[in-house]
Amino acid sequence: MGFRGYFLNRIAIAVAVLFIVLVLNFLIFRVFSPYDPTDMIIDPDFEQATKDRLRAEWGLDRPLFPDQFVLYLKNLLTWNYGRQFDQSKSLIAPQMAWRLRNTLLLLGTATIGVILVGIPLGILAGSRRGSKTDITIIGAGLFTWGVPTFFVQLIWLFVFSATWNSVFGAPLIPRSGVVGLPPPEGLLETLKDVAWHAISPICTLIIAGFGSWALYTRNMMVDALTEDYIQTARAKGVKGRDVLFRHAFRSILPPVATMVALAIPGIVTGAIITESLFGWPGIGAWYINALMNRNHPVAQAVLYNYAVLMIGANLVTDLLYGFLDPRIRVGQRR
Amino acid sequence: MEESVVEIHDLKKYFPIKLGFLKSLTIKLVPEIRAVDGVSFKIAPREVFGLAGESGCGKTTTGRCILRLIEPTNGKILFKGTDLTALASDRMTKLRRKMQIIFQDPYESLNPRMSVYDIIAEPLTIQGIATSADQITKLVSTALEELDLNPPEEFMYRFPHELSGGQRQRVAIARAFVLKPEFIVADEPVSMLDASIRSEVLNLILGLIEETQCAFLYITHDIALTRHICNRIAIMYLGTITEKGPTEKMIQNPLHPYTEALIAAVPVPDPTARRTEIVIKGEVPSPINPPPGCRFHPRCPYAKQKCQEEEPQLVNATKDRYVACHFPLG
Amino acid sequence: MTLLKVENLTMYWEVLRGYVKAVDDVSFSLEKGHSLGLAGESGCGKTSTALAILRLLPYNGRIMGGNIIFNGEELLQMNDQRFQKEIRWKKMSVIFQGAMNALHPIQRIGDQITEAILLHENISKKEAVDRASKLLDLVGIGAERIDRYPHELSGGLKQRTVIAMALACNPDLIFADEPTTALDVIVQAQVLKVIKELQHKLNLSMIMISHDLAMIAETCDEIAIMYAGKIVEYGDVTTIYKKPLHPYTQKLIKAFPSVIGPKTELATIHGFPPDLLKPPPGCRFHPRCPYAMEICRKKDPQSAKVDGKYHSVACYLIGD
Amino acid sequence: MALFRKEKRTIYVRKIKNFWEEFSHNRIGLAGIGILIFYVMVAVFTPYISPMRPTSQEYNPPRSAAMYAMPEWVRIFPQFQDLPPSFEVRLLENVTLVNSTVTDRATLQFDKEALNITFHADAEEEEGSILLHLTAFSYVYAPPSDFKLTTVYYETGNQIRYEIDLFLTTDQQNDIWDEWLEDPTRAVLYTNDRKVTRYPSVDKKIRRSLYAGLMNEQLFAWQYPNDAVQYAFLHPSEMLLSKKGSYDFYLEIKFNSLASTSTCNIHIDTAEVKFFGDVWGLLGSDRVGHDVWAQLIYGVRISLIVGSLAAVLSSVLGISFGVIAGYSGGRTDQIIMRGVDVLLCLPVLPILLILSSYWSFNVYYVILLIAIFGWQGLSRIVRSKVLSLKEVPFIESARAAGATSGYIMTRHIIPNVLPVVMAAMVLAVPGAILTEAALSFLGFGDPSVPTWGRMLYRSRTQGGFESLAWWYVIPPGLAITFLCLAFVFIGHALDEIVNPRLRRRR
Repeated sequence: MGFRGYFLNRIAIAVAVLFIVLVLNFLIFRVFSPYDPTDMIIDPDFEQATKDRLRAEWGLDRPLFPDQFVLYLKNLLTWNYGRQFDQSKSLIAPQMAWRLRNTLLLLGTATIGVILVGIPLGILAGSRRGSKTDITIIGAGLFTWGVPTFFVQLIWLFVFSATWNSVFGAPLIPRSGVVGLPPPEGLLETLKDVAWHAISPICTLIIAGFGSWALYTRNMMVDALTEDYIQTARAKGVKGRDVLFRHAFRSILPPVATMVALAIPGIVTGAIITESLFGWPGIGAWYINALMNRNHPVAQAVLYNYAVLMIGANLVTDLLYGFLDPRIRVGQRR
Repeated sequence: MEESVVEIHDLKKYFPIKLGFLKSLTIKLVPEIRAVDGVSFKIAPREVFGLAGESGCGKTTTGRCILRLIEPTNGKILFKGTDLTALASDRMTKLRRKMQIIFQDPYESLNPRMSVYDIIAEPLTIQGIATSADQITKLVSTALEELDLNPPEEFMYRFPHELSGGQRQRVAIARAFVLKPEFIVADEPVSMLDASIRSEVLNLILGLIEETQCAFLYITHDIALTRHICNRIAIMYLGTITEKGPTEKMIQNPLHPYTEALIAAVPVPDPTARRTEIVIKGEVPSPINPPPGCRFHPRCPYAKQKCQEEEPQLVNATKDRYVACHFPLG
Repeated sequence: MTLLKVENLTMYWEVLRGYVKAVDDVSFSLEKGHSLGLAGESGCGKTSTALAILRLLPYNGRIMGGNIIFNGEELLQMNDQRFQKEIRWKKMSVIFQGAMNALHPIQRIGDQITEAILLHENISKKEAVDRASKLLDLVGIGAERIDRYPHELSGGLKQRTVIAMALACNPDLIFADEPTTALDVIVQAQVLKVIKELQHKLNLSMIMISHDLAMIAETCDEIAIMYAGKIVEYGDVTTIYKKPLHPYTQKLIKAFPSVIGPKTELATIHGFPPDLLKPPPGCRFHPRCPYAMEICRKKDPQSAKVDGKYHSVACYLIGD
Repeated sequence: MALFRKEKRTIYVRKIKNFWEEFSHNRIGLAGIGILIFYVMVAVFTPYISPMRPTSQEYNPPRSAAMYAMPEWVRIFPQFQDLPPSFEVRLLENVTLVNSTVTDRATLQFDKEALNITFHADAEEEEGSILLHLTAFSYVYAPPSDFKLTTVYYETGNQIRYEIDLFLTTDQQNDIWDEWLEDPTRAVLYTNDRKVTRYPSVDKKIRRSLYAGLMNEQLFAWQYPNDAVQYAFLHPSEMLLSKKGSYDFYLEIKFNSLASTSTCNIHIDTAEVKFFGDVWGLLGSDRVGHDVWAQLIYGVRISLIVGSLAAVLSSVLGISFGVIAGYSGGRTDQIIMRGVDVLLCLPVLPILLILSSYWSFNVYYVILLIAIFGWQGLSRIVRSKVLSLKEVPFIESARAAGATSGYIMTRHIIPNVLPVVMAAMVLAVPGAILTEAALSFLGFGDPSVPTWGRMLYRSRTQGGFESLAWWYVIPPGLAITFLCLAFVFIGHALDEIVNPRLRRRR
């Protein structure tokens, strides 16, 4: 089984997993839910006829299988999602696109930031094993591993928003949103404003998140540096930095890539809290809102997008693994 | 000749190749690794039978199949007349007290979480041979004493990592012999040991074989050492036996070209020895698609047309020697 | 001409409980074009000796004393940069044991060889690649396999790759550390043949480190038998094999079986090698020696020249 | 048997000793153990460390302090020196009669608990008044932000119209009183004006409370004695006690009979002023004036239970599935591992959020769910370890001795898998704690238990930030952090011990 076979195999598994997730996502909101979404809009004591009209409008009057399920599948697979279960009954898709973009902007940047901070620190620590640098990085890494992300964010808000406000009369950091109000004119100004709004959540995510990356990379490096082929490289006269990057780090690149996939669930969790704390209009904050208001199609759509994100990330790392590690063949890994 | 303890007839073991999720749906004929492909031999009590060959020739798989640690694909394994392949698992479990195995690597064959006492006592408790603790302790002590691990109390309560390689291997041997088995498979029992320790361990094994009258299957890649242990040896190549016979005769006068090459490749601890240099080219081919005809023909210096077409059978060459070659050496 | 002269080299491993006396007062010398076998059981200090000479000791290896003179130059005085640039791999290189681990698992073998060349010589990448292909041909892998990854090669070919890599800069001296362990007999013979041919063709000097006396007998001119960190007997191969003087050497040689000649009893040496953290006083072999005398328990025997150019033994049974 | 047991015991004692020997060299690990022991001690001695119990749904104690009162010890800083603590003034302790116009008509009985006044009128339109001095107290703090005055009384009588005034006087020159009060010498706390005409008696106890706290700022109407209602948006409690000095409480009762013979009996059995301090306890108070220290200390138990139970459960699941998948192989393995793939693609927190938005969850359900969604990673590690263990000769050796699969799994595989996954198991604890905290922090946790996540949730949503109530924001976060750190440290140490390559160089 060559590389192509491996490739196809992984895709087949990903598709199967996606289907199961789709079914679960349907069941959890349509079958297990003990609530009638119409109750959130219409007073429970209201006329049944009005309620029924609303249910019909949302397509809840039709049988679960196959009608609702087929519609649900069609909506999600076409990234169309249907209408919200709220007063406005507006389409989900346009807002989803906007919010998904915001979320990806925030979390993508934060993830890259975490990697850019964590991995070099890990390499540094691993290469100077036992030194003060190593111990400091391990200590910092362990500390940030233990501290909850939302606590870092609370402290951040406490200092730069609340305390700053009471001392200087206005908070240092923006309270919410992607851009200020009114939105600034011009592309450059807009970008600057977005960056200003994003910097707090991103910084806190990096502070709270780099530790596990640094520790993981450090342990992998320490492990890799004891390998015989590193001794070979040193004996050949490869210089210190090249030994670290071209030999040791190169060999741990595949598992580090896997770690990216394993980090996705944590990022998703982080998104929900970060977005609601910093008032960032992404899908995480939307999700919480939708849950509270029994706005099921929105919650379903968000959950579906999370799952797609995770399956996609898993798939990409699997393929990346195959690309980075020529030894990869089915059955040889994990 | 005495009645044999173990008889193997036409033993075969094919491993299916693991396929991916997609391919397993599409492909019909699953390719196989022919690890053991028709092997037959007998071992008598007190006899040490050697199975020699390069790695991947199927000698280890043969050993495992005989003890049914791997289910053989085909063939008969007669243990004192009972066919093991047809045996139900509970009866097999009972029979296991009569057959044991010793592994190559003393670092991996002992459970690092168990004390020496537990390791040696384990077969006794599983087989329900000794029930009282005193009885077990006594049997364990005797087993340790028999392997020169004196005084046994000193070794009994240690963990494997507190022993040297030689001591560990002795513990592994003590465990195999504690049940007083009638048949033992030893998979390279001394190849990980240093030369100065090796011969003492071998002597202990030989003494125990003499004492328990068991049949002994000695699996090895070290032809030179078989001279000192084995009464008879069989040489395996790509899952088949190429030559079989008394050790001394085979080493002095090999009949199969492969045996000859194998012996010629063994380094000799004598700088003045004049030797014929036969270094065959290439490496062992894949057992997934073994070469047609004689499996050795692509590497054989004497190969002829017939060797490519027809697979030679293991036939009686002289009185007690068998060879699978169309043109045996003289 | 003496290529390498090691005098009273002492190297200890620093561990929590003290020093492991891995190499203790070891001396030998090697003529250009000759090959020396360092033989002994595992843990006797043979690999440590090589690592000390090549400056590849891990963090806790401490050279406690001695001289290493290579081409008339004292290596222990040389600074690291110069040693790395001009000596190691350029003048003396090493064939590591366990080829499957000595090669980087996800780099092409060609790149690994070229890297070694480019680090030491000022030539273009293309020239380096050319030389790498030639080397691969020389060791019998074939230049066409230059783009292979190690996992695509068999054990024998990997070992040949390691040899080719060691030869990358035309060194004067090669350390071969158990170059054929974990290889099958026939492959082992093939690899040994390659080594012997190269030695002959390139007039290489070699230090072969092995526990297998049979292998050393086939490849080396001289042999040093080590036991527990010390050289107990040293001399040319024929003398040592034919007339061993030290009780350990005598027993060890007889412990190796042979496929030729009449079948002989295998010698046994009772007991186990000592813990080098606390080596026995006096001669380190005395607890296992059948001829041990009172003095052996008290005083460490010094290596003394016996007849001939090289032959020397450290034992009270020999000499005055 | 005796010998057997004794020797066995020594083996295990030695094993543990060796392990401890190894562990005790690891400073980070020791620090972790130290922190953990501290937390466990706190959990064991919770009632002794915090005499107060925290709030929960079932148990809602009276508040102890003003909203977001600072910790008591901040008074060592000069700027907070004057902040008032919580204290109580009992008004009936020392009652004296100041003036009575009707000494012959009225009888007065008072002891420390109660005050009983009877007025008997013989003629219509007969009037009388009694002025009682209740308590004098000196107030030496900054103006309080919150106090509560409570009186409980009942009266019986007929045909008597009476009026009760409770008022405060001070000896200080007080400009605020000057400006705001009609009679700057007395601040009337309340006036009760009852016109009793027909009905003979009311036996019901009447509880009257006066809140003068911040939370009532908008609702509090300052009522002048002359019935003209004016609204003072001045902080009432600050106004009343705007100056340090001594204050006196007076009670004045005026009677006016409507018939010739009429009797009125007024019984006051509680009269007290409770000052809710602006400093309170070790860690101040929360939005509703509850003790933060109690919530923090009781949170230890919950977090330890959540973390350890969820980790144990998920470890059991992870190890069982991993061992079964790895050891059985084939179809079982495929099914389990694909299940793991699916579960890994479901993000834990969002699912927990859905389920707890459907059913309001007990904390044990939360633990169960965390465990159900938390075993997949572990089972992968276990499985791969089992796969490699399966090939190790000692397993085959046991099989050759006749061991069954169950025996091999329990006696050989699990003991050898455990040390490898020990670190992962320990690290599952902070994972579970953090997940529960995140759930509570979003307001979805079990509302009946005091958890640190919930404290943080309240601090964020109930104005803790605006009040800069750092004692409500920081301690719960630090408590979570250090508890997680303890496990992270121990996990790291175990990782170093079990994985020989990471072992510290010696």
